[in-house]
Amino acid sequence: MTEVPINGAEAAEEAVEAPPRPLPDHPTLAGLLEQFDAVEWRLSSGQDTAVVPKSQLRDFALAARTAGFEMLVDLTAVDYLRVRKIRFEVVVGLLSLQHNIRLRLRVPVPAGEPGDDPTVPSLVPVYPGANFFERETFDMFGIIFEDHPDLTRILLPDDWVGHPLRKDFAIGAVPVQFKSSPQVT
Amino acid sequence: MTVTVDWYLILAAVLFVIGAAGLLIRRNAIIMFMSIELMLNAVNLTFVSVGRELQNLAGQFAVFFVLVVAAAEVVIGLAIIVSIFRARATASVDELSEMKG
Amino acid sequence: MTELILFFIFGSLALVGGLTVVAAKNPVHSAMGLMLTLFSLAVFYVVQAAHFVAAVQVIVYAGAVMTLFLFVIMLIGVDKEENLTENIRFQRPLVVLLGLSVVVIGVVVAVGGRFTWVTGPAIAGPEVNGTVEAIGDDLFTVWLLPFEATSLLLIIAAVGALALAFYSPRRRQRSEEDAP
Amino acid sequence: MDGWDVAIVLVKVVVVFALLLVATILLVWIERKVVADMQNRIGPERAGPWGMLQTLADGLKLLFKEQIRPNKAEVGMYLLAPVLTLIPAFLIFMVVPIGPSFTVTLGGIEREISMQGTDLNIGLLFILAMSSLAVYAVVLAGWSSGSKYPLLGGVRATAQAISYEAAMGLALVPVVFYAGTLSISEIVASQAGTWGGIIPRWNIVPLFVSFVIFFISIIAETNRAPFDLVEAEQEIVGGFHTEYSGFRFACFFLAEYINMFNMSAIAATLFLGGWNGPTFGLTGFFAWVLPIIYFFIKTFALIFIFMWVRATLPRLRYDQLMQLGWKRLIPAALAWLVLSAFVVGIRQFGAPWS
Amino acid sequence: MDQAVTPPGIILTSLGKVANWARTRSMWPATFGLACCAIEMMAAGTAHYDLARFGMEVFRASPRQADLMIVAGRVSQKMAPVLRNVYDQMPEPKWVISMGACASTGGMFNNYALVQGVDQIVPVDVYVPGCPPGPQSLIHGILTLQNKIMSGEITY
Amino acid sequence: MAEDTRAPKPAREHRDVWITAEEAPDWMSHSTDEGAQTMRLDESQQRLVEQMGVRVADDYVLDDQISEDERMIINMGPQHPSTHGVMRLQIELEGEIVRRVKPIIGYLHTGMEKTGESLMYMQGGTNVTRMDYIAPLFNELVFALATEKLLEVEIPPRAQAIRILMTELNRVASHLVSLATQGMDVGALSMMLYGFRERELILAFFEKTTGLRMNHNYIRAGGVAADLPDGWEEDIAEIVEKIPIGVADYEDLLKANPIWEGRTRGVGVISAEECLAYGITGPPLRATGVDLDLRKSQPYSGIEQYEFDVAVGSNGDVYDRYRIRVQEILQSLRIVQQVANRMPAGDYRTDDRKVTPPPRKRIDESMEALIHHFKLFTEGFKVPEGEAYVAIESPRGEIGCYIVSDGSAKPYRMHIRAPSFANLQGLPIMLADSLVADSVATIASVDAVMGDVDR
Amino acid sequence: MGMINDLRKGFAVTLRVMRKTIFGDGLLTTEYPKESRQKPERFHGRHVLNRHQDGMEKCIGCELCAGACPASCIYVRGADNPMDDPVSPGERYGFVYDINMLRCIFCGLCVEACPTEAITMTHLFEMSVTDRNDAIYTKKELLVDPDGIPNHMFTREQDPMVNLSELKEADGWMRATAPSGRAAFEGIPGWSRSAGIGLRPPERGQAGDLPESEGGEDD
Repeated sequence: MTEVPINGAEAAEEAVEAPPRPLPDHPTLAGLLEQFDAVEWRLSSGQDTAVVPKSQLRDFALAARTAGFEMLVDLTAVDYLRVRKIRFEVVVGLLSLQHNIRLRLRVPVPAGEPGDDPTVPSLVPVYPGANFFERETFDMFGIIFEDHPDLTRILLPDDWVGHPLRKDFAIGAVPVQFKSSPQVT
Repeated sequence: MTVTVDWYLILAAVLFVIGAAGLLIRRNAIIMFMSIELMLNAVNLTFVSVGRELQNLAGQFAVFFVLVVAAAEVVIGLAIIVSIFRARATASVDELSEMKG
Repeated sequence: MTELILFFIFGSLALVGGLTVVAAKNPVHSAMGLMLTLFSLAVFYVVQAAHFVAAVQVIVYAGAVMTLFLFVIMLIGVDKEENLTENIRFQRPLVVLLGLSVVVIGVVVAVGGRFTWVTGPAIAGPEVNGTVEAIGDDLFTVWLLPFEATSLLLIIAAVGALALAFYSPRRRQRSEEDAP
Repeated sequence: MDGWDVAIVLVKVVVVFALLLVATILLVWIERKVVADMQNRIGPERAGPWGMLQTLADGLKLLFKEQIRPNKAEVGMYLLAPVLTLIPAFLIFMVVPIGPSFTVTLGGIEREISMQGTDLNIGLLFILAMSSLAVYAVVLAGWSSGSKYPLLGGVRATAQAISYEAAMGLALVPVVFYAGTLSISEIVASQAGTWGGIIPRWNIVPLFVSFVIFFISIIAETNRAPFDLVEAEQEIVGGFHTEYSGFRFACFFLAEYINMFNMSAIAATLFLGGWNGPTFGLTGFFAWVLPIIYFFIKTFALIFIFMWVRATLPRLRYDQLMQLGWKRLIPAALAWLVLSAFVVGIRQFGAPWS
Repeated sequence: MDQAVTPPGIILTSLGKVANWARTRSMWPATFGLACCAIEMMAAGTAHYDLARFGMEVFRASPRQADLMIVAGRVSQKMAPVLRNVYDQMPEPKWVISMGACASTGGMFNNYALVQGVDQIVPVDVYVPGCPPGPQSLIHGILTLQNKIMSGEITY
Repeated sequence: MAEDTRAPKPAREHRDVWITAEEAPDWMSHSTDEGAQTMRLDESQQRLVEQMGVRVADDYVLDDQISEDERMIINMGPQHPSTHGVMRLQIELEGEIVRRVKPIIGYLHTGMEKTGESLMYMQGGTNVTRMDYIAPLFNELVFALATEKLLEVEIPPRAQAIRILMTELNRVASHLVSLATQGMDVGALSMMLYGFRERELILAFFEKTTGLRMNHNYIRAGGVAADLPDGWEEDIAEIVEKIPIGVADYEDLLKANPIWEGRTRGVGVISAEECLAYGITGPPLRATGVDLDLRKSQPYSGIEQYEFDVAVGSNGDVYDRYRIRVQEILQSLRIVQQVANRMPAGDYRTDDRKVTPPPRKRIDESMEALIHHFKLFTEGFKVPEGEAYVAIESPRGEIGCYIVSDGSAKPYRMHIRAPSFANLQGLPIMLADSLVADSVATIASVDAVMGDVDR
Repeated sequence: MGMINDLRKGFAVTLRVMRKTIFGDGLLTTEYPKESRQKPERFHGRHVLNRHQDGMEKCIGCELCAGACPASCIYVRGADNPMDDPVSPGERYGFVYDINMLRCIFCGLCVEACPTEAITMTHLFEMSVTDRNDAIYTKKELLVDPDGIPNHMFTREQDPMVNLSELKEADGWMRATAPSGRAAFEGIPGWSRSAGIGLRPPERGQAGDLPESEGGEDD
């Protein structure tokens, strides 16, 4: 259970350095991955995962769609604040109906300089269904999806400040009211 | 004091004038249409009043025919207004007088 | 006496309605003014024993014509103020002048001379009552030709309205709203 | 025209007014009970015995509520509309006879008093005229509220009124053919008796198609389901009365139910023989009161159909409503009109070939 | 609310009783369903529980005609202004039932997104605990509110 | 669905999702009123179009410009009787015709993913179950499955059978609500009450089993919270017997009713390609003829042992979605019947001490058990590092759970892929050029649960 | 005419339901204030704090319930038992016990967590209050009377909705969760007597016979 090292800042480099490039058994997947040298394949909890550099994301997605992954089922992000060097990771779930396989794309997204938002190319031109998911991810993590047609807040009010699912965003709990406790309001 | 036919005729005349004035002043096609209706109705009133004065039903028949004509006119007129509006987005006759588009 | 009271009440209402038609800025107010006038006229018809005409007046005007007016006003949303500047010079003074002169003529005719411009003889009839029977009898005998002519006119109007409704300046996928 | 006549007229007006109010109170309760029964429920039961005072509670509550007037509203029209909706509703019932006339001696003169507000010789036309006025309140309410959903409701109301007015009028013409009169009381009188002692001489038997068209039209006229597009809650919130609150809303509520009662009463009068029915050889008071009971039974039977339809059918769409009106009902009514004209003509003047 | 009502005369008192009677017998809720509780609110209107018995099946879509706002579900920060708006649109007298844990206090979602108690936005008359409260619990809340109204002064 | 004589596919111009740059029409540049965001392509997007030769039908593209006067923009919701919760639709109307639609969501945003990060896996069920509150057990199941995938624990067959039994019953209940609300939105008053009438049977069974009518927290990592109650066989038999009778009532009320057909056939049409492109799953996708059902294609919890058919439509309209729901009710009952017939004996929770608290009887007897009990309920069980995504077929489509664990007792990141969220993206396509009344029917047929959408 | 037949079917449904409602068994409504729907045994109602048979409180102030609560709606403070007049059999007892019922989501985790079955859930569901402070239950409201009857502040004496004496018996949810997944423990009531008086028979369960020995395989 260590193929996805999370605790440890060296994880990213380690992943890149693995010399013999492993490829999945499934011919479609293997064919898809062979086109991209920089994309690394892993098996994570039994599921095919491709770590895609963000520069190649859109090309890879286009190739994946051509290879038979018709549907983008999920797109979200994880904030590895103080856990990894590269702070964010955008996670994309693809589903192929014809091959009945799933593929997960993991796109490391650096946090960028202070005052600068992390960016990643939008997948909307390839998978229109990414629209809402990317808006949600933007809303929750503040990751800018370049070339998204309408990148605005989707769940939170338009005038909201902050991105709640970032790890440095406090949950914002209020004390629970009790009669006998010192926190009586 | 009894109400004679003249009273009705004067009333009808005034209504007719109001209608005519509206037709001349306003340029919203729908209101102009309404003014026409007003004028027609003023005429109808004279028909009925004079008909009663002359003990003749013919006045009332005339009213029927005027009514029918008015209805037909309204149907066509409003249809035209709607068509024009769809094309030009205005109901002002002044703007329609220009033959553009 | 009753007729006098009714005349003054509904006469003034009719005038108010008529003025509203012309003066109101909002077309819906105009339409309501016209409704008032039409209703007052219907009362006059009742007073003058033209019951059938009165009923038809209400049914046709209130039931169809004015509803259609309102529908169009709301449909194309022209219930906003229009531009009332004059395009023809002295348009409005001229109109007022013209109108006043007609009214003056009317008053002169009525008050001044009892001008006997109605020359036809009074057709003998014990009671000219606008009952359905009386009207029906004449309408389908004496007045048959005009009756047929107006029916033809109505059909032409209906066909014309249909043609206008189905014609549209651009392709549209549904035209149900134009149906009436 | 003496004092007694005036008194009789006044009494009639008051009676009609009271009758309609009581009928409404019952009607709302019955409707809620019937619909509840059709859905395995009990329905109102807390206000008064078996919940019969439910309508009263609703009305009182609305009376005591704050009246909100939206800022954007056209004040005059906004205030006028609820009143306007009640006037035709109350007037229409004036021409409906609810029973046979009776004679009393008042002021030394024996007077025959008809159980009818007034017997107009153009009663049918009066009904058409009044029902065509009813739409104005709706349209004005929708327009004057100054917001968008009511406006949509108003526009729908106009289109609906125009479409179904025509079908309704056309469906009534064969009735006039058969009765040979426009007077409501004479139409009722023409339906007395039976064919062969079994089938009542009601207009519904020869004019069933007319009845169906008329009934569909009056459902649309009264804006009841499945033609309640004007106030379709799921689509345009409350339609024309979205912005009305308190007693002004109660007026619309009241008018809707009065109209339903009126229209059912008219349908019963024109097609189901009005107050006609077997008297079982009774005389005197019973012979007088029995027809009134018949009248109300017929009316409430039709009202039950109103409710049944409401509980069963989905709502039509706007364009389907238009199509049903213009492409089905009006042609059908016209064809039926021509057919019955032929039949009546042959009965009156003999067949053209003979 | 009105100064003139106190001290209540006999007529006013009985008028108040009549008014309160009418109000409790005909309390039209606004359809203000938000989340899980809304489903239970709908269930309360259906055959097994039948809010119609209290004259309450008339769920009004337009707040202008509603007497009672049942805040059924969690109120998010984004929804809060809308909720207040709907409340303001309701005519007096009006009541609010805070149905369920989320509406009353935010429930288990003690976080940034929810209003921690709808009573921060609108005055609440009755709180119904539960997550979601069953239809019967809701009806109990309604009965509590009816008792409150009946024992209260007549208000305009 | 084979017995249906299909109406011809409604005439409707085919809008390909991927339009090449050459044939792309002019983008609509109409700004809507308050709160609206611009819907037009900006400069960079235009560049993108040229690069990729691909463009996105973000929403409906008008064939020509229409005067502004004729347009009316109405806000449906967030408090509208037929938006099923608190969705807001900005609708551009031309007369009664809907020209463009923009769904605006977030009015029920509850911050559940954030809350999930602060709750232990053991408590997490209470959190996720409140997302899709009409089908809560599916949320719990997918969360439990994802946790179990990381934990790598064996689930006893009885627990799996109970899970299938409960979730399939929940599917029936959810579809009943959907049918009921759809009936109400189209104006069939009684349908509303009838749907809830049958649902109450299932809820009574749920209450008997889990103690709660909704939001059960019943399916947990390691199994289920409690065994089925005594007499469950009779209850299941009653449910399986009575619900088809109710369904027959609905069929009589609606199936062939000309008004219902008129209101639903050819309404809210979406094509299979559009569905796939927008990630739409569940009944809206199956209504277009794609037989994607994760119960068949990627079975979970041993559902592959049971026989059932996947209901598929062909037109992708509201009517097909309604038919599919009716069919799925019957198919789910078929599964329920099979599960009940061969319910295995054994445990309803895994024997793994890591996950499951010790039996109560042992607490009194053994000090270790007591300490174990204390540890589990104070610290929770630790889940190994890793990430997992599990998807199952909820009544609304694919519901997925993505969990990242850092080895502690609380998830590092918990994300639910909500089916309603993705399905909502299809609304602008389905509603384009429909009437206002159609939009109501269509929204109901998509059956988006706002708790699921906004989370 | 097919259309008319299709319509007729729909009308038949509503009429049939109406007939069944009026004359048959179609009426489904329970008239709640007069009668209550039967609550299932496992119903998650409001909580009570139980006593032992001798009147001692079961709560030992361990705060497991507070820790397990996802909504953090329980506030417990334990204190050492007074030597002369012990409140609970153990060393400590629940000195303060508050539940904010408006936060509570009735998930039952506290009941599962409690090692002594001190806190259980009843069938009481009538908890509506007009003041939110009334919804914060303290030990006074939660603790059952010495005879085991819950202190129900909303009981109407004339028509109690819930059979209060039934509440003296063990909580259904406790029994449901009791064996915690060991088939071997099925059918064994693994808790002490609730509220000091009642003890319900175990559920029939699927395992059938009671196992001879329950020790050995665990811990």
